[in-house]
Amino acid sequence: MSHYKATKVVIITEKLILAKVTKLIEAAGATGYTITPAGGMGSRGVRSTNRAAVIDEFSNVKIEVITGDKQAANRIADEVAEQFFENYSGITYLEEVEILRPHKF
Amino acid sequence: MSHYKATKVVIITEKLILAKVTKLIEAAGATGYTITPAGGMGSRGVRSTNRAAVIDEFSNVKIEVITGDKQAANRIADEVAEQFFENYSGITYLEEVEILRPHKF
Amino acid sequence: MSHYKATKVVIITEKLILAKVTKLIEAAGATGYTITPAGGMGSRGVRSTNRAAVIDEFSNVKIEVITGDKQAANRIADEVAEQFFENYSGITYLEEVEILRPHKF
Amino acid sequence: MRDRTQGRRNRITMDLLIDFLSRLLTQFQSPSLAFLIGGIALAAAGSKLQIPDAIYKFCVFMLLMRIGLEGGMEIRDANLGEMLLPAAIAVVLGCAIVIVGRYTLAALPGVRTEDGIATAGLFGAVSASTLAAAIVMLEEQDVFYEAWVPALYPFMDIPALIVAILLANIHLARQKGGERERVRPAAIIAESLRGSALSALLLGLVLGLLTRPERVFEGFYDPLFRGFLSILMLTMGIEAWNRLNELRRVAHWYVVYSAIAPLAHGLIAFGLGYIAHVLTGFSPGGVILLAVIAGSSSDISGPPTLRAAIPSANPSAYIGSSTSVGTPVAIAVGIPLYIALAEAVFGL
Amino acid sequence: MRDRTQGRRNRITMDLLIDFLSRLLTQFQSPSLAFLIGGIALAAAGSKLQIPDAIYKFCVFMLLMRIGLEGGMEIRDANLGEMLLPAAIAVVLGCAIVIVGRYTLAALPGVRTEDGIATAGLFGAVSASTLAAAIVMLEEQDVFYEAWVPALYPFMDIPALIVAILLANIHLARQKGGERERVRPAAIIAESLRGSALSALLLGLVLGLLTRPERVFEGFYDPLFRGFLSILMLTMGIEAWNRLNELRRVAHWYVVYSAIAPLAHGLIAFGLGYIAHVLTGFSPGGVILLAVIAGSSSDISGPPTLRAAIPSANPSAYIGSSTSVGTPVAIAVGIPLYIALAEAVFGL
Amino acid sequence: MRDRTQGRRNRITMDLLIDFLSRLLTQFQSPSLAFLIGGIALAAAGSKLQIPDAIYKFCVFMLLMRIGLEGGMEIRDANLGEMLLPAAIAVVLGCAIVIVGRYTLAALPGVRTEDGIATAGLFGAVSASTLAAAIVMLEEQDVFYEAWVPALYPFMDIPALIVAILLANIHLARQKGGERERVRPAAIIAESLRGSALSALLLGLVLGLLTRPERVFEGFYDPLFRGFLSILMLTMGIEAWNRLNELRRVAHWYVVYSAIAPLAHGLIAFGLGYIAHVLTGFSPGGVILLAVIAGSSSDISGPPTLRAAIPSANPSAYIGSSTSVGTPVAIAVGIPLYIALAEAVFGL
Ligand SMILES: Nc1ncnc2c1ncn2[C@@H]1O[C@H](COP(=O)(O)O)[C@@H](O)[C@H]1O
Ligand SMILES: Nc1ncnc2c1ncn2[C@@H]1O[C@H](COP(=O)(O)O)[C@@H](O)[C@H]1O
Ligand SMILES: Nc1ncnc2c1ncn2[C@@H]1O[C@H](COP(=O)(O)O)[C@@H](O)[C@H]1O
Ligand code: NA
Ligand code: NA
Ligand code: NA
Repeated sequence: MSHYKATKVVIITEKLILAKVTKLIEAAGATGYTITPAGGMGSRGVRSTNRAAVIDEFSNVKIEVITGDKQAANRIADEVAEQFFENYSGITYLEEVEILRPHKF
Repeated sequence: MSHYKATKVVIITEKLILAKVTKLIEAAGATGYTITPAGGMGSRGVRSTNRAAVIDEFSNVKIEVITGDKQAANRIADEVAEQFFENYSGITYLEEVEILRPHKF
Repeated sequence: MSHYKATKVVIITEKLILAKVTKLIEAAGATGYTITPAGGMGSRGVRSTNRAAVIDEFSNVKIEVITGDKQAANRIADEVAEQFFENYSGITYLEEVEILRPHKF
Repeated sequence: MRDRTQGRRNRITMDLLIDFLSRLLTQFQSPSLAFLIGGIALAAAGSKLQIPDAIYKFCVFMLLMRIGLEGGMEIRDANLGEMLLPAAIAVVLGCAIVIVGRYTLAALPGVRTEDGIATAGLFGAVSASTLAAAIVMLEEQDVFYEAWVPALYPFMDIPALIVAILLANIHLARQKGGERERVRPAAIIAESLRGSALSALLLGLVLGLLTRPERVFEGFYDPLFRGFLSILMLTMGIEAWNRLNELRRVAHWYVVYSAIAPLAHGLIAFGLGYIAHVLTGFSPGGVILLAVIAGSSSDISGPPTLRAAIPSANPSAYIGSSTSVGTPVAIAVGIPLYIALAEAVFGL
Repeated sequence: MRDRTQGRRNRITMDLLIDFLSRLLTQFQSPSLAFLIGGIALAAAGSKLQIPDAIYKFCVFMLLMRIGLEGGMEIRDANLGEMLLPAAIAVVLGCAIVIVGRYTLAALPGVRTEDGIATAGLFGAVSASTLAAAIVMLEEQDVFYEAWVPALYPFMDIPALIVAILLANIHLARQKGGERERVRPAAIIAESLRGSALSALLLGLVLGLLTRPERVFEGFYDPLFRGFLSILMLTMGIEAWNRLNELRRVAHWYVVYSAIAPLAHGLIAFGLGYIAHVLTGFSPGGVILLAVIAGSSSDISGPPTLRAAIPSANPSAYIGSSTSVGTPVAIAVGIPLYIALAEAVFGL
Repeated sequence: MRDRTQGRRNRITMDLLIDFLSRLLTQFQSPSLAFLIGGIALAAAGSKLQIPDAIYKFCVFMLLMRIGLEGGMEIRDANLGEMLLPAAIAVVLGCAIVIVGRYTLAALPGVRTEDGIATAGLFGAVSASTLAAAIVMLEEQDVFYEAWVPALYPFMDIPALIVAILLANIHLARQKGGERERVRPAAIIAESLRGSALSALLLGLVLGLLTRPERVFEGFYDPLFRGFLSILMLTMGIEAWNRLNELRRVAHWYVVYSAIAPLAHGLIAFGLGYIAHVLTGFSPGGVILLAVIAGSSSDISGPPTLRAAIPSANPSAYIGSSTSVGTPVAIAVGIPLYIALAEAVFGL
């Protein structure tokens, strides 16, 4: 199979705003996304997984979106940062990936 | 330490076929793989983590394989897609990474 | 927004030494890190997630550190490998990423 | 003269019906049903209440271990010869439900044959949660049943899954015009028994049979049974609602089938059980449980087995059918129906 | 003459005080408090003991379902007219606590107004774990209260959150000089009721009211109540300590407010409850629970609601205040205080 | 004449042996053993049944909290002077087992010295699940033991781990020819006490001693003890099998050591306990528990401690030995053996 370049947008942020972020992603035209539970440390302190999350919504999630459209990728990253990262903790970055079936993304 | 180029194959698919996929990976000569739990959205709908997974085997896993052999990486990605993604939901893609100890991979 | 190159260090190792590894990361000047639970297979055998982890500390974690300073990234990867991977199971590798707000990393 | 007889008959039928309906109505006060419906209502209202995955799995384990332990302890001095006929009925029913279901579904518009086969397979197989709910409702009303009846579960579950996989392979082979894949029933049986549900049930049976778990049974598994069932019912209710939108993507006929099939299967099983009652003295409680087992559709262990064995079948179709419609109907309508029927027929 | 009267009065006051203090002291033997303090001590000592997340969530579910079920079952033949005055007091208190708290906090040095509003919001809202602890302590001492009292919870919780969000929007609009965002109370109410805590409580209420869950209540939810509460108290203690260092990043005045506010709110509620006692015969146990509800600060459902609705407020400030200081004070000092007070006032 | 005495002696020995064996046999009906063996069998058969991690952790917490609470409540009016001699025996045994084990293992072919030291360390340390299983079996047979006996746990566990780490450092220093790293026993003691197992036990002890947890103990921790133990036994059985293949990678001598050592340690401890019985009236039940503690090998908290402190030791060797062979032998053979022995010796 021949391979194609695509972009992966990674967003690590509070679980609390997961629904809003995925809505933004879908609106940007992405065909899908993958979510993994995450903890971490950043400018806003430590977020743990695992132990009794008395306030569950404050732990992190990592959201990954793969898209063949570099513009869309940039847009997602920019918009998420703009809309959410003033008030919620989070980071976003982009990676280059190679995909097999371009019609899927 | 000097660093070497290697390839990471990422496979996101149903937990149900995890054993089959890892067998394929081992058969391709990879020295290891890493698995993380995942949820997501794609062409076959939403797969959640966390909430009572009445049918546990249908949630997603993310499998990452690092190998110094680009051919093997391509082979793994192609074979997984061919063998499984007609009937099971899943995606696969490749990334370039830099490793430290080439003998490990 | 304009984007900047940065480096992501990925460390996959035993949960048991998580605290030591994050200390090393902070000492290297990184501004944060992200942790995800992981299982896997490598030269030291299979590590499972999920099922009753009678000895919890032996399951894996994946630690990701993004930094704009390539030197620091190399240092983290090298030091983790040197200090821990003789006796503990683990791998480390680097990826290139594109970030939006360079002051954050 | 004929008219009067007719009239009297009508009146008797009428009385029976009213009696039956009033019995049916009281059945609906059971908290098991209430928790199931509560779960559906919560999910429908968009509630964020979730039962953690570990707790759900623990509930299933507790219920099956408890059913198994009790069965094992009481089987010790049971006459297992009595089990033969009901077990045979279970096997036959499991196979027949799948075969009839396969052709019924395939004949409906908009149903792909593979999807129909897999759906029929789940309705032939058995739901542990439905069985547990029935056991609690029988105990609430002190209805006796032979201790080995819950052990009929695998006798219907496994044959149904095997037949479904077999039918799927025949169909796919015909479609591709090639040779059909070998189905190895032994492998499917082993795989089924290794599933978490049947493993727990069988472990309980063996421990109950061979060891003396009376104290841990009476102090732990038995008293917590009812409570964990309520939590399981809640979870099944939430799940039923959440899976509903999968059904929206497939033909409406699945909904029709899933609403009718559980009751049809249950009533047929009731009839066969009645015959066993007449022939071998199978208890009324046993007849009810046999109907429940037949009327239930697998929601825990069946789906992954079929997904692995019939990969081309669309899981949205069969899981949606079983979890969102089949199970609620089997629990909320089926169980009260069979109990009320038994009250009318056997005069419990 | 005046001196003697004065002296006698002093002596009586003295006696009452000693009596009160000794009653207060015996309250501290309650295992609920002990588990809370044990959790704090363990976390402070760096213990790795953790209650798994699934178990913690299950504890909360069990407690609220149990409280709801009992309320529902007993409300069946309650005179709900009696509930009107206490419910009105709850609403008023919920709003007043937030408004007073907002201006008090905003007046303190180093407190950003948004952060103060959110903090006052949590102290106006209600903590399910504190309520459960109080219920167990009342039962331990056989203090009667009307079955609907725990159902006052949402009557104070929801108005408090709405007022906090409203005040925040007014403040932010004024700051930006622009128009203020519309607050839709209906949406906030719906959102609150959908939260996992209120969902469980309401589901329990409805099931208790409409079905017959007596057996599952008496065999499962009720006997396990006390035990799961002990585990929840342990978790809250661990959490209180772990959140303490968030408080280190914000002004010290939060600690002062969080230590005083629960008792002030509780005592005011006690007074209002006393008036209801005189006017409508509100029970002494009800007065205590009203005080507990008012004195508690939300630690499960309030924080995410405020984080979503007042994103610019710093969660370290309000969560630290509520979880690390407010809840321990409300449980360890507040509950014993109100019980001892009721003993003195009502002569329980 | 000599022959007849000899014959009579033989006959008496024979009688005792038969008596002993028949007692041993009845011990095997205990459900605790059955669940352990059931877990091994399930895992060996490839069953997918798994106890969720959160439930497993909760079981461990419940058991240790229950053991601690009971100990704490009964210690209140115990004569702790009596504890001195058994505690001293525990410390000495913990150290001696590790030292003897280290040289025994290092002398076996194919065993790396570090690995041998770590293995001996685990066998010197204590298994909470084994202890809990023994407590249930003693209660089943109404065998009395002093309430403080379970509190001997840390007196054997901690010294054993310290000695193992010490021996490892001496060995590694010698190997590298350099200076040996300082071992700080205080740090290791603190680290051990902070582990989740000992934390729960100690918290229970303190709460039992200082507060009045009778009701939560009798209504929750105590009645659920037996049930949660059965689930823990199942988990340990599954784990034992799953870890077996780690043993395949290391020398076979580990298996031999792990099968013999638990019984040898248990019998020596039984002997020392017997001396304490004669000297200070240490109860027969206490002697049994002391033997169980000595015969058990750590499977929860010991491994991470050693992995962190002796990083160069191969965990496959020591965890495989302890979890896959040591614990099953200690529970399935050891406990019945010591009880039967006590019946023979003390005529229980
Ligand atoms: N330099 C970094 N490398 C990797 N992850 C980071 C980094 N900085 C922040 N994060 C992740 O992003 C989350 C939010 O960051 P912050 O908004 O800075 O608190 C943290 O909890 C981490 O999971
Ligand atoms: N564009 C995408 N970006 C990231 N992950 C995706 C994307 N599409 C699909 N996935 C992941 O792959 C899984 C299967 O995809 P599908 O087969 O399209 O349903 C989804 O559940 C997602 O976890
Ligand atoms: N080739 C590989 N690709 C991806 N992950 C790996 C690979 N090798 C090792 N790992 C991960 O690193 C962990 C430790 O590896 P090891 O030290 O080789 O046992 C494994 O459990 C895997 O999670
Ligand atoms: Na069926
Ligand atoms: Na309040
Ligand atoms: Na030992």
